[in-house]
Amino acid sequence: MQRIGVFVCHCGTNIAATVDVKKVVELVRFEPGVVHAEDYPYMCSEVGQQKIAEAIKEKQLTGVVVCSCSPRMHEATFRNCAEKAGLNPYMVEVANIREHCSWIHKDMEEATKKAVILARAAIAKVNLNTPLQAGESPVVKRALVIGGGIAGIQTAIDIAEAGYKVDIVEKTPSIGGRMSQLDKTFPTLDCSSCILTPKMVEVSTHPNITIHTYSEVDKVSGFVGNFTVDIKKKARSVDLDKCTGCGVCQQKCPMKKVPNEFNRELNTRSAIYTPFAQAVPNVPVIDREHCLMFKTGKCGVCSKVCQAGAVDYEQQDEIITEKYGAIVVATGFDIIKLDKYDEYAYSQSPDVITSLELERIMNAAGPTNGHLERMSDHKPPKNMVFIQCVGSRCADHRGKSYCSKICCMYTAKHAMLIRDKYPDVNVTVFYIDVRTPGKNFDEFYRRAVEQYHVNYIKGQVGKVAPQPDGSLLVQGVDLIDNKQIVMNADMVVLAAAIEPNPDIRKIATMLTASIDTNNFLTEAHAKLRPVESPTAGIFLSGVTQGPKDIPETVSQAGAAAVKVIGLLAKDKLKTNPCTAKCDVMMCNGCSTCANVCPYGAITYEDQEVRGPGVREVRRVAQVNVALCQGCGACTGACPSGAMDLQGFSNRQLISEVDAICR
Amino acid sequence: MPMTENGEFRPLIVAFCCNWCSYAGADLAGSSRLSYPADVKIIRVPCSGRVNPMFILRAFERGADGVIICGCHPGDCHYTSGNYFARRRMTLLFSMLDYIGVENGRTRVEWVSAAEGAKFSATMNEFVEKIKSLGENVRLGDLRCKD
Amino acid sequence: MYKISLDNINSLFAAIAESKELFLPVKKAGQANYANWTEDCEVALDSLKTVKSPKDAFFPQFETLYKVNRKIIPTDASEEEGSETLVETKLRTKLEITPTELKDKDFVVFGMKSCDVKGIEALDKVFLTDPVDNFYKARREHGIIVALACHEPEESCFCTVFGVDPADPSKAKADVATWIVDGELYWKAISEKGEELTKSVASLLSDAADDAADAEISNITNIMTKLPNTKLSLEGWGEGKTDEKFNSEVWNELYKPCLGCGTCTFVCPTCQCYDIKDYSTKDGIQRYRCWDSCMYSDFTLMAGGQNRTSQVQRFRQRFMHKLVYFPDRYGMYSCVGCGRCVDKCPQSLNVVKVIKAFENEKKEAGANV
Amino acid sequence: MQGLIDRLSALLSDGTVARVLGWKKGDMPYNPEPHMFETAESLKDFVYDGFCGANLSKMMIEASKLEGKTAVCLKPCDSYSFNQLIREHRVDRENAYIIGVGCRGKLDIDKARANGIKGIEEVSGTELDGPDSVSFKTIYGDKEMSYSDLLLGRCHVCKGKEHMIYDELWGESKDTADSERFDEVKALEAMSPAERFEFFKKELSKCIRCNACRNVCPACSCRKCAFDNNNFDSQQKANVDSFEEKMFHIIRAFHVAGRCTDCGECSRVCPEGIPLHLFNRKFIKDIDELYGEFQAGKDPEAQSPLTDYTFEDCEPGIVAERSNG
Repeated sequence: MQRIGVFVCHCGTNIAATVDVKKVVELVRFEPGVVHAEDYPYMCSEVGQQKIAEAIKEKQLTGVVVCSCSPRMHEATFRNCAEKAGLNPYMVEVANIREHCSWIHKDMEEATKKAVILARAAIAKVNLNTPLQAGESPVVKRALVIGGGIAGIQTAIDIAEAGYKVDIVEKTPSIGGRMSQLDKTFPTLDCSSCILTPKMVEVSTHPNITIHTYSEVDKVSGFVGNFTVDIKKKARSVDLDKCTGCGVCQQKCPMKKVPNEFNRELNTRSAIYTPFAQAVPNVPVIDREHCLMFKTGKCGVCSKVCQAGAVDYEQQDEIITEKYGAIVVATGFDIIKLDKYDEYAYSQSPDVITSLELERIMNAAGPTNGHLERMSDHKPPKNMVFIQCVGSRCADHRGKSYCSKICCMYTAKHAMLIRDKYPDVNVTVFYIDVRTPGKNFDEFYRRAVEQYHVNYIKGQVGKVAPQPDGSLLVQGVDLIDNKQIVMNADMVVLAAAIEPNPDIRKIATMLTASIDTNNFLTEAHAKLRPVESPTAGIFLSGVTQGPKDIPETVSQAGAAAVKVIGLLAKDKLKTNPCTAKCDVMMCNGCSTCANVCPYGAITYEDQEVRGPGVREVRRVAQVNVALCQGCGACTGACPSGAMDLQGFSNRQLISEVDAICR
Repeated sequence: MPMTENGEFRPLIVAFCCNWCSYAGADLAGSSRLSYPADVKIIRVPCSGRVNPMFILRAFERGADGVIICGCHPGDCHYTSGNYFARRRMTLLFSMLDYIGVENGRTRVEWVSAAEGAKFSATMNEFVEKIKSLGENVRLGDLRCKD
Repeated sequence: MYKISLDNINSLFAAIAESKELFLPVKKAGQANYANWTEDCEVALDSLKTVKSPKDAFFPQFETLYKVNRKIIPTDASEEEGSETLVETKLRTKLEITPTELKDKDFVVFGMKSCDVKGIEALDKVFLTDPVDNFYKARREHGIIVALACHEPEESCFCTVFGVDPADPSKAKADVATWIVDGELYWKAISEKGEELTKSVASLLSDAADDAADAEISNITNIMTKLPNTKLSLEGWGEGKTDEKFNSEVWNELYKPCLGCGTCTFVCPTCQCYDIKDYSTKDGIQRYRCWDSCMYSDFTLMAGGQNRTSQVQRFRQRFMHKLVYFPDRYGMYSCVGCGRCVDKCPQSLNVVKVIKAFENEKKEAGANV
Repeated sequence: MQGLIDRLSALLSDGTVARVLGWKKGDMPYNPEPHMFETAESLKDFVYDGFCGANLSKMMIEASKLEGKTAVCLKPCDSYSFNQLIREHRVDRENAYIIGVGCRGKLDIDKARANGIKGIEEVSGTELDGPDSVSFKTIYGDKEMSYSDLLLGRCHVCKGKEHMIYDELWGESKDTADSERFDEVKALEAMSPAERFEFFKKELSKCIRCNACRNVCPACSCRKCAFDNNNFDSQQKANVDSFEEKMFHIIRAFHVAGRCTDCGECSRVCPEGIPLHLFNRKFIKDIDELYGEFQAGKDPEAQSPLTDYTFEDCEPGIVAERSNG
């Protein structure tokens, strides 16, 4: 029989306001095994923990139940506390009477009753707990960063600076990401590529950083400290080492009609290309889908003109396998597709563009060499309308429920830049709210309004209709003056919502990292662990976690790096001792469990089994505790119950069921 | 039959929630103060794939009126595939319970992510209503447990 | 001797059931077993053998012995314990033990065959000798056995080998003997309890001569001589044969097909092994006993394991117990030749095959000499 | 049959096998028992006729551990069970010499009894190449029944006459299927939940927990059944409350789901005549419908549906959708 102490936390009034804590203490004292019960306003406080430690020593407790907040919050706290007091940490269980009880129920009697039942279940479980010892696993001192945008670049640099090896995997032919497409940045209006390029150079020349561009993560196995990752290096068709980056091949390439993704398909590029001038590495790739050599077998111009002999049509995709201790996800974002917002005529008129397209138009290296002009007739616009929140803060299923966060500021930036460079262009912005929380942000917005006289109208646009004369008729409302507005525009710019890179689903599945309904990766804790995934060893950098601007992205990238460094600095990690365990006396050797194990942690071997009346060599299951992550899928597959999960054993879970159903 | 003083039927509902998604979803429901009836009692399991059919029948044996299993959405399992196995196991088990004449509304599987506190709460509210409409579980359950 | 037409038999059952529980062969989902009579049940007096023997009436497959409940009750201050805790409690726990009440009402087991009545005799040896089993004793005291002659015995029957007379239930240790002949049930009280029962239903019975029953008796007796297994010899079995039989090689061959299931045990009218277990309920436990089978691998499992660890040992135990140890201890065989195991063993093993196997062994041994 | 005995004799004599697992004549004309023959001489008691219904594949678990090869007689449907046991590493293919014996359906003596046949002294016409009717000589007179009327329920939904695995074949087989495999399950599905509940309650209340169904089942080959060990606190022996029978049979069927070959032994051996195959067949039907047709034991390499999955698998809610129309 265990000697169990029950500690009921008030959590200030968080629990005590709805749960009669004293009554819980009174009633749990009669549960089997309970020799001590007490309550305290804050169990997690130093004093609270002291009480637990004292009781463990004085009452020779063999088990502890803390009735408090979620075990996801403080289980580790109380386990550490118990361990310091000499009790095996796995003899501690938490009954969640806050999130699962006091916070959701109003009736005191009902909540108290439920709290007692939840405590009872935890007590029943502890009665069957056994001390468990955490094992150790080594840490591979190398990190993987998925995504080579500003988030990935910053994280990689910070990790590398601490002395650890980092690999960056970037899907496109060059690192740089979304930021490389931007013209200027708010609120300082400095040139995006001017501040990004030095970072790109730094990352490409850093001795600790290896960059795999035109590559994708193909497979991930393992666990924190010891991931094994297959990286697919797509065939570039150009030898990275031989190419000098002279660019002749691109000039001579006869196939020049390929839509240019980097310029948001506003113009075209050659089939052999580097996405932009500052690309790192400055080595082109052959777009095999459009290359005449690959399509028809007849061309080979680039190969002929390449003096370095770098073009290699025979190159194959290559899979490299590497081990990592930590993985950072920095896959960034894209803007949403606008097919559901056809009232803005995006598909009907080339003069209705997205803000990202405007970035390229405004950029000197863009499709118009930086001249502001309509894409239809290349004439300069006279009247421009910006529409905010296209797909953001959207109540219906067409768009996103969240605020994309960056649009208010970049629209102010665009309006200001246009008014500055082309003072005769009238700029009107339709907005729901203008959100400017950030250093120097509101000042920036006010400059747009006050100094540059951008016409801000609070209200939404209902329709943009292309007119026969090529202009656009914009119909909207002014909510402040409460009137309908109809105006003519030459260009309409849509602030389309941003969404996580569509590849994130596949990546999250590979990493077993959880993802929210909007496809942003979930943090381990929304406030306290915002750069970690709940999956150990997976870290979040940049917009993959939620909408952010550049300074926020860079800060978070640094934070993620710190977490990675903290992990890589350890030589060994404590492993979760809640692993599967096979009772060889009962094991049939049928392999059913091995068939469902996602980690290959179960192997079979012939082993001598001894028991009453039994002494024979049998084929039985063996669990490799270093690989087992404790999911328990095997236990559900095992018919006899030979395979059980420590810490969540069949008997323990059944005793919880019984306690609840009493 | 468990009744409150005003004669309303209060069902007993056992919810198995996976640690990574649904238990966290329930925590979020809690911290967002999205209420659902106290009839629901949650048991934390590492993964929906950990839920053994024995546990479910055990709950019914001991007098549960409804059992719900919550796990990560397909594709999002913390352990890659646990919820896929759970999905097949539970589909077959529920089908069998339906086949022997147990009301099929008494069992349910719902995928709830860590971010779906609202869904967790809504699911539980809905499930409790469903079980209330079905009334007490008399077709399963061991009479001795009434003593 | 009395009689009642089978057309009217339900009124007899109703009359008995008015004051007593009535236990008789009832057909449910195609199988006849003893069960409580209800107006709408399908009585199966014509079934020669119910699947399970009627021993349930006296020794049910499952019975609760007592219940223990833990109650939290108020305590007065003087009794208060645990005052060192921070919370002042005014409650304490108390264990409440409720034994199951012994049978205190008469009941009738109707239609028992002579072999099954003999089976009860074997149970009596176990449960009514010291230490007496009170639950069983109470049931025996209150049970009234109405035995029924075996109209058309079958090839699996071999009760005569054990001295049972299937034709004349008045020779069995029953209370009433009955025969069914040509649509009439003939009725003869053979004990005091039987007389009383007869009195209570006298209005439904009419006087009858003995000749119909006598004819049935000679008819059945004649059929029995034709049945293959009634010629079985028990020579070499019985008291004092432990050494001779225990170490025989025959067991090592015989047991092999045995599945280790409990079918033979649970259909047998004389098997009397049980297990006692606890079932945890709301706030306590129910201690119950249930039939156990010596064929089960967990039979008499103890902390240190079992005393019989292999199926051959378990198999040998069952038959040695019936044919050697029981006679050693109680002076009677613990087999009554009902033939249920002959009918029901999934692997076609049974006590007849065991006895025959040893006969063959003897023959072979004789031939070798 | 003599041909089979001669062949088995030869296998024993030339040392190909160390023993033969077959059936031995019973003391009644209808109750042969599974038997391990060690010598050619002992084969005089070997029998193979319509009453040899027992599936011998499970006995190969123990036989596999013995020195030398064991010749085992497997009917077409038994061969599925054997394959499944190979899949689960419970039998050693190398230690088995499989004689695929022909089968024209196996007989159920209870069918004769239900037809009023009792006091049986002799039965003829049950051999593999016998006539279409079976004759009974009884002390109450001679009776006759057609072979097909005497068939075990399972033979009416015969999986076919092909052996899934064998070393050599003996005798002609016949596909005895004359009804649809899932008809019985469909009939139950068509009932209301209350009717289904009553049906199963009635059937299961007969259960005496003798464990014959479990112990005969080639899929239930656990060393220590979940109901015999204490890991689930489910150690039970008696039919205590109707729930226990439900629990036992549901879990038993669940544990063999995706592994059960539908050999029908559970229903054959149940002393109370409970149609236990209705549980297993329901799982098979569901698996076929929801995850694609799967026949356990057909291919020893095939992944069981319960250890497999696809992203697109149906949700458990489909149960209510299908059932509630």
